[in-house]
Amino acid sequence: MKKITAVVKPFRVDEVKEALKGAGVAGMTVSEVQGFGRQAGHTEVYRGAEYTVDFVPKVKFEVIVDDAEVQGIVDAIVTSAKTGKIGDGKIWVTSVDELIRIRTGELGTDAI
Amino acid sequence: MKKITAVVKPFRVDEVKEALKGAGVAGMTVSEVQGFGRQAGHTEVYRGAEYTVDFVPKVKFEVIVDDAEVQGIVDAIVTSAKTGKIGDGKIWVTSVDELIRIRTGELGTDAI
Amino acid sequence: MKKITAVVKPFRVDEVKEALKGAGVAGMTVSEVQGFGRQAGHTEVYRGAEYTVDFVPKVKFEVIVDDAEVQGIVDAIVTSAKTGKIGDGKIWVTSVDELIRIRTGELGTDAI
Amino acid sequence: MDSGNIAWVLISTALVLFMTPGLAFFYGGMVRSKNFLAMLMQNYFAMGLLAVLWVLFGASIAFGNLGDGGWFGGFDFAGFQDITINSKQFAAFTGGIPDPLFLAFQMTFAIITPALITGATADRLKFAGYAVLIGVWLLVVYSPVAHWAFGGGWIAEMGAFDFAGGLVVHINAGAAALAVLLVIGARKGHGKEPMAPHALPWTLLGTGILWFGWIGFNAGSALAANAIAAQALLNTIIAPAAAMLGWLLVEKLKGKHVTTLGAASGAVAGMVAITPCAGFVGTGPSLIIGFLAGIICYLALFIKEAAKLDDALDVIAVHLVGGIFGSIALGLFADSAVNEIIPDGLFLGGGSDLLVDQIVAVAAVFAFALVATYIIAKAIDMTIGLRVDEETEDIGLDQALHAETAYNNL
Amino acid sequence: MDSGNIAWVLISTALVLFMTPGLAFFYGGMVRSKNFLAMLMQNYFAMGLLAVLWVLFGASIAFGNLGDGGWFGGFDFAGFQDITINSKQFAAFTGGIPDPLFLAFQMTFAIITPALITGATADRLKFAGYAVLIGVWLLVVYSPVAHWAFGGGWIAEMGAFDFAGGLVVHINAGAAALAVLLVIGARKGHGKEPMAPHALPWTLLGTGILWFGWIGFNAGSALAANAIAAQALLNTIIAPAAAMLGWLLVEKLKGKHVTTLGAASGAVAGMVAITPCAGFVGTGPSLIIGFLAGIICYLALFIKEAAKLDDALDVIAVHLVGGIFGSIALGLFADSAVNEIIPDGLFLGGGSDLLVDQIVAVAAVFAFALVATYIIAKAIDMTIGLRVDEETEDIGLDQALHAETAYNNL
Amino acid sequence: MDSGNIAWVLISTALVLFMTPGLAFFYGGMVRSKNFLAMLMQNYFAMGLLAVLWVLFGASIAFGNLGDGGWFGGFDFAGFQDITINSKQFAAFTGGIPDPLFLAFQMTFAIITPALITGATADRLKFAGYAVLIGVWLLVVYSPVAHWAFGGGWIAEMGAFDFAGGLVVHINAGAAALAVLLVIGARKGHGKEPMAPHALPWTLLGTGILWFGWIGFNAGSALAANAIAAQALLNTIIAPAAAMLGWLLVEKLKGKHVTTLGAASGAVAGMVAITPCAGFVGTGPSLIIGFLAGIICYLALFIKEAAKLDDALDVIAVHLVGGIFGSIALGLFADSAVNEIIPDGLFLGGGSDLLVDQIVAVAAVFAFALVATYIIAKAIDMTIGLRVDEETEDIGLDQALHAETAYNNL
Ligand SMILES: Nc1ncnc2c1ncn2[C@@H]1O[C@H](COP(=O)(O)OP(=O)(O)O)[C@@H](O)[C@H]1O
Ligand SMILES: Nc1ncnc2c1ncn2[C@@H]1O[C@H](COP(=O)(O)OP(=O)(O)O)[C@@H](O)[C@H]1O
Ligand SMILES: Nc1ncnc2c1ncn2[C@@H]1O[C@H](COP(=O)(O)OP(=O)(O)O)[C@@H](O)[C@H]1O
Repeated sequence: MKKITAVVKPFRVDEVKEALKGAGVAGMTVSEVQGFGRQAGHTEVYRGAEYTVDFVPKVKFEVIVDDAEVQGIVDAIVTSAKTGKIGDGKIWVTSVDELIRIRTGELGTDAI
Repeated sequence: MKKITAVVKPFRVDEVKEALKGAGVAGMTVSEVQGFGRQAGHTEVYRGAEYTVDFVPKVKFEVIVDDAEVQGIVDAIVTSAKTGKIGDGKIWVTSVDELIRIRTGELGTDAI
Repeated sequence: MKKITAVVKPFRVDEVKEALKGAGVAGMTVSEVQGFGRQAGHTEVYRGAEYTVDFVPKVKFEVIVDDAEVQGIVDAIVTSAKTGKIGDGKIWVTSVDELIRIRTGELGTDAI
Repeated sequence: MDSGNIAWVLISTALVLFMTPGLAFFYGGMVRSKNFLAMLMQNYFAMGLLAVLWVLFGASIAFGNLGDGGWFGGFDFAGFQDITINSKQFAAFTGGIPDPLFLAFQMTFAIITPALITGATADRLKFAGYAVLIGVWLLVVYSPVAHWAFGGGWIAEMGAFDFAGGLVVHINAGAAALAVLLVIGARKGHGKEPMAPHALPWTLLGTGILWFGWIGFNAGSALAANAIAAQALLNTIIAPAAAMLGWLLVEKLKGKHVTTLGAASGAVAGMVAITPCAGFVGTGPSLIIGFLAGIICYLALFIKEAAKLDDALDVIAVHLVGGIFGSIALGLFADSAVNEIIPDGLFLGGGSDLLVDQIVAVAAVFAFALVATYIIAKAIDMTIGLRVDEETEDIGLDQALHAETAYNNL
Repeated sequence: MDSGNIAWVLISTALVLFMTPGLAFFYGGMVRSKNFLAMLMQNYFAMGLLAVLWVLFGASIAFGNLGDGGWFGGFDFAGFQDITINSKQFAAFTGGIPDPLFLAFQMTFAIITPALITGATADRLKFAGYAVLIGVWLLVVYSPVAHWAFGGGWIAEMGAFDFAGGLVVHINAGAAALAVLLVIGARKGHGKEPMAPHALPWTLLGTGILWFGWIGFNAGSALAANAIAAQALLNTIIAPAAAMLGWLLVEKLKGKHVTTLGAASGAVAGMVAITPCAGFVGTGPSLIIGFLAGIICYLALFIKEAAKLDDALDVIAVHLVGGIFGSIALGLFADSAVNEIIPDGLFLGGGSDLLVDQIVAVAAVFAFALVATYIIAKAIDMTIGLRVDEETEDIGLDQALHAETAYNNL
Repeated sequence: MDSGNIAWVLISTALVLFMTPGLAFFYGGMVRSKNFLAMLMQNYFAMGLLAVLWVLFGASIAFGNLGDGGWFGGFDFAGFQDITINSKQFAAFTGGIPDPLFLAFQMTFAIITPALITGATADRLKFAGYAVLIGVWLLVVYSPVAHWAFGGGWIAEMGAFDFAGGLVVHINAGAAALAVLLVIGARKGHGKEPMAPHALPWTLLGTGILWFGWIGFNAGSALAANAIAAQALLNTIIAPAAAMLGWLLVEKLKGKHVTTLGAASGAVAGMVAITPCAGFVGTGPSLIIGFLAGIICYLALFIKEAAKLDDALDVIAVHLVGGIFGSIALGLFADSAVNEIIPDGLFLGGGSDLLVDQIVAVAAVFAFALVATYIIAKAIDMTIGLRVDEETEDIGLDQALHAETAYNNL
């Protein structure tokens, strides 16, 4: 099994979620994060003083999938998250040794 | 070393934490996440309009442990997090190449 | 590629970010977490009742880097995050199978 | 000069002033967090800009040529010329409170009315366009309409009544909101994304402040600390209360849940509907008007669906419909025993004269505000622009327009 | 009719109305975030339901048969029958403010008193059960007790005093809270999980609003803008101030930390304790009563431990104990030089008569409210149910009961 | 005794009391979240401690020896001795409102003035040191200065004026803030880390409360519900409004963005500047004073840069500079037609006498407050300590000092 992690722009969350559902994903875990990257941070103003905020709000998706499905899901995320502008985010894939469904104790791909 | 990640129901946080302590875990990192899965989201009402909230609040535990301890800790989480109802969450196990304790520079299992 | 995850004290966030930039890191993803560990939690008071808060606010950095850069970056984090007091946090390194830049579809180290 | 009356109008002015921050939070809790500060900004900025414009021109347009039965108050009092602590320009009309106080009290109405529009247009107004919009609107729409009904203009002369602003405030702002919506269109993602309120506690706080301030709005409009003010105050508590019950009842009948936002919305609907009636109707009618307002404004939520309008925070259902309902209800329930200046309404045996006048006034204000605002909004949209671009909408107005973020936890 | 007095009672009514939103946030900040909206809902809903019920029956039960020395005001004024802007049903009693104003002022007390109970029962009340509870309670407990003490009933005739509601509001609600707790039991997880306040800033905001509104509550109870109101206002600032110091002092002596919640709780304890005394005691006694209230209410926190009651937000320690302390302290510190209608208390050389009357009144209100509320709550619990099921408690009331979430950041 | 005047001062007292919670949130929204509760605590604690100290000594120091043209009011009224509901110690001076009311009204000024300092010293004060600081400061600095200007002391006798506290409140607190900054130094990380406001909505809420309360502050200072109060109220709306526009204009000219915090800061700058002038100047001058205050206070932000002072929330730019500007502007715009007790200012043909007196008074209050506060702060710092250690600053004051956390979501 693999874990696909995607960091995307917040206003794309709905699209990405729908795309994942469309790609047959049965579950995912999402969290708010702050990103730093090529996308320059923005300037904020505090009583006349300008300062740069390096971190940009992003949303992180984590999806555990069967090895066979990785490519399709990555593609689904790319398609739904892409605006073409800097800061669209990253996807990374890592290996998962074991997965357990707490409710049933099922293991491995059965637990997905 | 392995990293055990568990996504559980928020009102089980205390039980899981105590179970982890009980299982001899010396440290863990916890965060708020939103989950999507078999557990249907709930309906919210906004001025007469009903809409489905797909995401359900969950809490994510991350614990790095020695390989030998994985099974015991997974069991401890399962026991403490299980309500038997859909949405109890997942546990997944991944491999950790290296661990460093920032304070001392200790490496590997010494750093746990 | 490797993913370096670091859990550090919140008031070190700026230092760590600058150290990472200094070490040539082009991107990172950051989130708020709660830590439990050797650093005892603190006592809070609620209308005369004292209770222990086990979790301590921490900030988590995730950085994906080329294998060759791991050591330098770990060192940069250690240096910038270290106060020498308990609770300075951990760094762990895991393997990344694949990385995709959503905007361009670039893969692997090109996507970093 | 009666010090008790002055004390009451002084504090009422403060109360109505406080309503605009209340409105800011009432609305602000319902928008997405990336647009929260922009909503607050629009409302607070109304306090800055409109107070100044009121002194310069608005007050004169509204209350010059007092009681002329006409359309426009002129510029005699522009810049508060001839308004001093000893002047008596409005004494006959106001029962003797000092001129600066009367105009200050009215100023607070002139501030909150344009601000009401921001609920409809949430999340997509350009700041500069908004600033021009409310400035022009104050002078071209609000102040004339205030003259018609509050300043003894043609509506007052015709025989229609408006105790504290059913016509001048709620229908006026509601129709304006509708007009601006026709110009700017829907939020990006409207109908596809849920756009849930980001933090209802702010909305509830705003509701509490609004209710509190509305006592000054309605009971203060008696311009005296007397029994009419007392009745207006009572009505301003019980009509919103009954409206809350009405709204929640429909919620319960329709779905499974009664909601916090429903309680808040119902209460505000009741405040709106009782506004034109507050010092003109008795206790029983107040309960009825309130209760019906809660039901009617709830049902009016369907209008935006039907008309495919993205009235983000339901200014049409609550202010336009609530204001129309209250203004017409006055034709039914007006009670000369409560206030001798008004004839009895239809249900109190006074015949349909008042009712007809009320309907004419409602139609006139609605039509005028709709058309005039549409022209103003369209002109702004075609010149400096009234709506932000897509990228700004994506990022959020707070960061893009104001270089600020509402919540900074890291 | 004195316009200054009317102005003061008008604004005092608005101030007390504003206290219920204040209370909602005072409590709301202390609950867990999953139950925040439900707490707000309970309090705002009280404004809706109880205002209407007050008009329909409550006011008549409380203030009918004024000064009869009896138990129940009857239904003569049900639906505000015979209460008009010109009626003088209460004029002799109120010093001449309009009848609708007097009943509106009292209405705001009738709203907040049942709402006080929600602090004890936080996080576990079924909404329907709650609605019935406060509705019935208003008519069966609050209004009669208000008659006894405020409406010239037997307590007043006996010679006990209650300036603004030590008996009628705080002991009454406190005893009711205790009774409801006996019926519904503890929150799931009580004693095991910490259940820390989810956001104290809301609690502090609520404290500020409460303190502000309490000026109207206490000084407004003079029903006139006179020197007694002035003294009541002064006392309502300094007693809470001294109580804050008292509470923080004990905190400091007991532990290492003085807390924000301690400052807020101490201040509220002082407000409670000075309520029955506000227009009856001088400046020095106010400081003493406040300071002692801060200490006593802090120490009273142990009661819930001892009695194994899950009084979630300490209604017993603050309102019940604070109300008892204040009501009895009046028997000690009452000062006929401050207010000629009261005899001197024990410490001012007036003997123990007043003190005894105060104690009898305290005991009677406590016992009646406890028993009557227990019966009501038990009956509701056995029929439609007063407490949610475990799953609802786990998920949180906001989502389960109201289909809403307080904070939506994603 | 005029009930209308009493009603107005009663409610004004409540309004000013409410300002301190408002200030707490105005400041609290700007600090980092780990220090939010500590900021609230400092402000609420001021309500506790200073109310009590005012009764014990402060009021007597300020208003004893009324009109003596001197420096110190003495201890005749310590503990409110001889202040009763019937006493007439201040009647000639106050126009007849009850003594306890006058001192209660003034108490609310004595509470908020020391609290203003907390904006400068945010995020680094030891709580015990702070408590001693404001307690001593009240008695040694505030109360004497209040005597000089409000209590008929030497400043009043000299012929300088201060309607509601330009000298006594804003310059006084601003100079004190500067002095304390010289003792405690900058926040850890100042100039390196951004330290963005953690949640501006609280700041905006605080702004709304402050503006609302400021009506009582300024118009209440007329001590009567009359036309002067009316003008003061009007000025307290329009000067902040114009100041908001002034501040935002400079923002726009300097950068690209107008900010929510700018709107709030500008408004507060206008409130500060109009405070000494409120009941002494006409409508036009108010607009001018406000507009200039917005610009000047914005430009004064550079002072802290230049002087390398970490004035965290800009007490110097807003209160010190705003207070100086307003106090001097009074010498230019004072209008005897608005208030006969003041001579015309320079621009109204009254010559430079008043202007010179105003400048002397400004200089005297500034110098005295600076020096006296420096000595007090230094003494505290050298004994019990005024500043927390580095670790406390890192962790945050909330947890370290008060064992509490503002937001608990887990
Ligand atoms: N090396 C990295 N490790 C972890 N996260 C990264 C890394 N680089 C970028 N990110 C995440 O991806 C987001 C987008 O990256 P950015 O460089 O701004 O744009 P793009 O992906 O379009 O080149 C960042 O905000 C950050 O959250
Ligand atoms: N494939 C997945 N990848 C990542 N997280 C998942 C996945 N499936 C489920 N989850 C997480 O586990 C939670 C519970 O899953 P769900 O399917 O609702 O119930 P159950 O685990 O009982 O079958 C989800 O809310 C989500 O956070
Ligand atoms: N085994 C672990 N797995 C995951 N995170 C851990 C683990 N041990 C510690 N942590 C994280 O590291 C932080 C610091 O650990 P702690 O034991 O308190 O101090 P130190 O690292 O100085 O020994 C913790 O707050 C927690 O977030």
